[in-house]
Amino acid sequence: MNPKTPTIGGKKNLITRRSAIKKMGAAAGAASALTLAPGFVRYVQAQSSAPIKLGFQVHSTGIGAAYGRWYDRTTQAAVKLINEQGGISGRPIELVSEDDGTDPKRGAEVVEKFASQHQVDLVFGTLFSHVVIGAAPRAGELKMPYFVVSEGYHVASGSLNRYVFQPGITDVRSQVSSMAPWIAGNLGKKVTMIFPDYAFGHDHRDYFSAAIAAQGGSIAALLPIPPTESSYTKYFPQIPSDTEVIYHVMVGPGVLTFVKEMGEHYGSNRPQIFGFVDSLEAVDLASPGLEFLEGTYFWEANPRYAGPNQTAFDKFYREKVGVDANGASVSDPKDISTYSHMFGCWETLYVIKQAIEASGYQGPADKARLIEATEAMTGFSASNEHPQGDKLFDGKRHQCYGHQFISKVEGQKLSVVHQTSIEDGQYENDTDYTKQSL
Amino acid sequence: MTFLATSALSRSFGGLAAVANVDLALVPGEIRAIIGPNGAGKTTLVSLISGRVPPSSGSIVFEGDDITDLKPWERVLRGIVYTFQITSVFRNLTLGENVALSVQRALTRDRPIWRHIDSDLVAEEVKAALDRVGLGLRADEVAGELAYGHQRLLEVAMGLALKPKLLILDEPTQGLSEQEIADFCALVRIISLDATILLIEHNMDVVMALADRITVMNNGTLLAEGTPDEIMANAEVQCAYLGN
Amino acid sequence: MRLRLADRRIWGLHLGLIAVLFLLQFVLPDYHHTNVARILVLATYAMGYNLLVGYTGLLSLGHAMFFAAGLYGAGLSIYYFDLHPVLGFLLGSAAALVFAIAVGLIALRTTGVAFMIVTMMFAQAFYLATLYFNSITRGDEGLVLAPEARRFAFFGLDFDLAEPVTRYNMALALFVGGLIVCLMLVRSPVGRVMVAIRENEERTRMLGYNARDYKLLALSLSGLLSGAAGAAYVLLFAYMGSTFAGIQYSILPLLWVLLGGVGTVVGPLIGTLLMFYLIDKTSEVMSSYLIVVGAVLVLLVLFFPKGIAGTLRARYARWMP
Amino acid sequence: MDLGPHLLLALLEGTVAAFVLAVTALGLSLVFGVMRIVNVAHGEFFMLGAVLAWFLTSLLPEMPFWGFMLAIVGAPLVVGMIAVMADALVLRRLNYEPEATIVATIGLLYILQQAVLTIYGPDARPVVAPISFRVQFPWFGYSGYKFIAIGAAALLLLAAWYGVTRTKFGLIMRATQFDRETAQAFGVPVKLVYAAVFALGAMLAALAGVLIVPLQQAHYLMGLDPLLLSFIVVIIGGLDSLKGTILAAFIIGISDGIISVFFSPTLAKIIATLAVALVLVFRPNGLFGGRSR
Repeated sequence: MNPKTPTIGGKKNLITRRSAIKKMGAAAGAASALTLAPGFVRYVQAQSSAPIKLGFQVHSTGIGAAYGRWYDRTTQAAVKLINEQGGISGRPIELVSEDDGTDPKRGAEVVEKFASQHQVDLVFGTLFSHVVIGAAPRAGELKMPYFVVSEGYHVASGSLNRYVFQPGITDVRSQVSSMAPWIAGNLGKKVTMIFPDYAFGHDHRDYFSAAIAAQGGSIAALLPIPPTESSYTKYFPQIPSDTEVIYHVMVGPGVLTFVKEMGEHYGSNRPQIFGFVDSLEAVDLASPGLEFLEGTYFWEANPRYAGPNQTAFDKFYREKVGVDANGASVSDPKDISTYSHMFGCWETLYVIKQAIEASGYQGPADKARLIEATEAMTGFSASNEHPQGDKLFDGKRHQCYGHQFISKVEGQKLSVVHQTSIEDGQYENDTDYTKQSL
Repeated sequence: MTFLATSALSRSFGGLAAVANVDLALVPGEIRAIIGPNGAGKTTLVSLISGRVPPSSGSIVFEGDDITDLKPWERVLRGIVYTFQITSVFRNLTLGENVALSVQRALTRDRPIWRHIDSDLVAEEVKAALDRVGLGLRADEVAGELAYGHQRLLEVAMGLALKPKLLILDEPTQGLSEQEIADFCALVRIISLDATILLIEHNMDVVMALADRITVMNNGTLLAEGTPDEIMANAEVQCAYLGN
Repeated sequence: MRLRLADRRIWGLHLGLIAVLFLLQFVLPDYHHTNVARILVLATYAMGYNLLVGYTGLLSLGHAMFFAAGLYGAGLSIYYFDLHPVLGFLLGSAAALVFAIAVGLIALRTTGVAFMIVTMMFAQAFYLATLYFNSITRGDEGLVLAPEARRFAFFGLDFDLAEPVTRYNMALALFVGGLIVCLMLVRSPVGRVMVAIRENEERTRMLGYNARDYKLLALSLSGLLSGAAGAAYVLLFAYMGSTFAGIQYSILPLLWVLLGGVGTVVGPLIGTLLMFYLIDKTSEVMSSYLIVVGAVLVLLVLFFPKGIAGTLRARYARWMP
Repeated sequence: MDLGPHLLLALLEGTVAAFVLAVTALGLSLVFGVMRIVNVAHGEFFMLGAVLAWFLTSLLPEMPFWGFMLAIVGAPLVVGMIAVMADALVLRRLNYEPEATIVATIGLLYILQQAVLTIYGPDARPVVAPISFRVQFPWFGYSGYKFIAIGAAALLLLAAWYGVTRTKFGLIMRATQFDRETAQAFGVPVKLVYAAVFALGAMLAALAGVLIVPLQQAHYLMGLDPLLLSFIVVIIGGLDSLKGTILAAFIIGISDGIISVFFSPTLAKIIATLAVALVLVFRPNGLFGGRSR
């Protein structure tokens, strides 16, 4: 992923030199003015026709690469479209991409690079939660608006900072809470959970356990799988025989192995199986060995297969990104997308556009206004800009909440059987980022 | 009081007895030579005394203390110093640094090394030790670049700088020229004023010139012991070792 | 005390280096300002590593354990018990010291290849432990120190470690501290013994030194310095995660030290600086940028075993420590 | 599930792991035994085997069986050639000095891994098993291919045993292992033997990679786990002994299978790693053949 390096010619050097002079002066005396200097200088020079620079932090390599590829395609498509339609506040978007290797330390460095070398207006697109958590503090310190597309509960939980938003995808806590009533009502009440043994999986464990208990159900067993695991069969015997529903969620390069081995283990003689489609993102449902999934259920944030209820918005979005009706690339039907996550990039870009335009943002000096404008948002309606559907936005938690889907595997395709309401995923907490200083 | 005494000292490697039941006693201040054919166990014996090799059985007493179980460095601290048969100086360090290692050890015999050491004093003593072996002007040269004979002398200087009570010289004249051997013999005599010397040597001229007493080894055991004249006259030794 | 020529040169070189690093903060653009702060912390880690590999000749493949012990020791105590950052730093460093002594007592019975593997295995066990106890460490995902936890008063002065100027100078202070410790140590009688062990352990023993004790001392100091760097890392950059305990963080200091010059005091900084920017620049052109790590390692052992400072020393400046 | 079937499954899983591990570790053990070097890039040869298997099977998409046969012949050949090149370009120039070689093979690890990332990409890609069927036990089902993998690995181990103990090359190899200088004096082309052994070790790893890839997927980061496990096996088994290596592979494979079914797999790994470190420290004889230098 080549970042497009700044091409403002001699200006960049000028900035550097000026801020350097400022620094020397400041060091002699007023140390506190120091950090503001570069931003201030930039603001003075900002021109209304100059591009808005967006830093796109992408997992091109490492365990998040499959997601990264599709996040990139979605983002490129949205940026192209926005620029065709006149850009943001009349200014074109200049996208600067940097790979973070799905590594938290590198993630933090990438945020720094965006802030101080590329001097972007805003950073977005991070997915894996350990990378978000590694990079978010740097974003906060650099006062760099940081719009993640991670579905982790880390934003809404209040553990990050005022500069971090997740306006394009619902968090895990809300997702799993909204699944519990349907699972308890349709599949069974004794649930065994299989999940990755780190924070993302723990969010599933903690909030689903609570939600199913609230429905009068219970957890039969918890099977945490270490992140380094590459073989899963040995875990399946721990599933109690009186389990009514297996709840699985898996990520990383091992997902296909995981579902295949589950199929080999159970064959047709299985309990009800409910999975988060994370276990199948970028995986072809028609892969050999997955036949047993027939009749099982999946959570989807955005239905991979265009069904009878497909909205015009989804159709538009699908076409622009280059995804066919089966959720695969139009140029290669074997190249399956991460359809339930990548819409987040698209929608986030439109939230960014809306926030920039609403705040009258001109340059980095207006970042506070940009943050406040984003916090002032309350929701988005289903549209070409928000093809996944309506969403509420909680400005205190910096988190959006949308509809979720439950799909059944039928004829090696996923068809939607249920759509949750936004209220199904509501929960209480007292996160309020607006109390933090800017 | 005996200065150094071994009793029934033995060491075998595998099934092979390299040193068997050796009782050796040294008196302070003497120059004792150990001679014997190759494989007689001379180097193993001095390795046992210096602690490089642990004994299979037997004991070693030094200045009245049993030192059988002491580690080699503890024996060095007590004054037993070994110079290697195969030259074993620090090839990448300068002569001065090589000797400084000995000097600082001698200066800190009784206290932890991280306590202050007067660096001027170290420099002085390094110079003195190098001067004694005639390398005083070459302190800043790298040891590995020295001629072989000079490396042997450096080895001796390192031993000297440790202020030994018992200095074990393992074939010190090997590879030295005639003139160097003569100088070396003079040096050993001077050293022997302060220290007892245990010398393994093949060059019989050197042995005859230096040794107060000679111990003859064969097949890991002591064959004979006496003054140079007695040994020269000993028929058994003639037969086993000197041949003619 | 009179200063000999060599002493004057040595102090001149290193004081000059410190002065340059201090002045650099006034001219560096923001991005490089932060980078250099990070490099200074990592270079301190590399210096700690170098004490063991460069001056004592023991090649460890498990130093990530000490770095991470410092990182977690400081980070977790501050995160869970609101410890004062200075105390946290000391605690982290002490934790690394304890691990180093424990590993040393066991691993120093081996040498060479066995030592490399044993240290690697211990570090791997430590890494797995950071995953196993993820209810505390949050494993791969890691934990973040809140800004409030990094603001503190010390001797009447207020510090905010999120502040770039403070961060840079704290990193510099750490580096200078490490540099002075290394410089004093390697030029001291103890350092002389460490070098002697590297050159010829058997001979050193026969000069009256208990080589084990000195190796343990070297490993402990090395671990302590690595841990101090780890503790500083979490304080200055606010994040701790098990990535830092992974095998890659044992290999990186080896790479930095080899590139900069094994057994030189300034080498670790040179190596860390070059490698950091090499990786940074390569990552702009290709996604498989870690290939430069491999290529540099292979080229170094094949053609340039002394590294940069080592080669400079051999050619031009014998006096350099 | 009841204890009996539970154990059966653990045992089955352990056996599969053990056989594949034995093949991988055997390669590492041969290289260490004969050449006295630790090849840290060994896991990358395993990964290369898997990735090449993906590439070769995708040449014959309609014929999974023949595609797999192509992979099982082709992948080790290519990996063997890469190993010969690595030996000639890097290891020989270092004169197989143990510590320099470790550093160089760490470099090799990154080079191979990142080269695969560049060419093959970051995705995990599946390879269809040559023969796929499912064995239904009364309590659970099991992948039929896993039995095939066990059989193939067993054949490989037999072949390796025959090669080392019964052939002329095996004799030359053992002579070189016993005493390099003497072997050279007796006219053994040591350089050639080293190149061949290094290639052979790499090919064994690659074969293990080919065997495993229908069970997992080919991914550029998959080499680290087999590397660490092979280390564990080779150290516990004793480096000079093929028998020891294979025995240890079974102990580790099966106990890991059982421990991780009943306890935390991460805990099992921690215990195994610590055990290896302690074995290496306190029982080095037969592990690194006395002193390591």
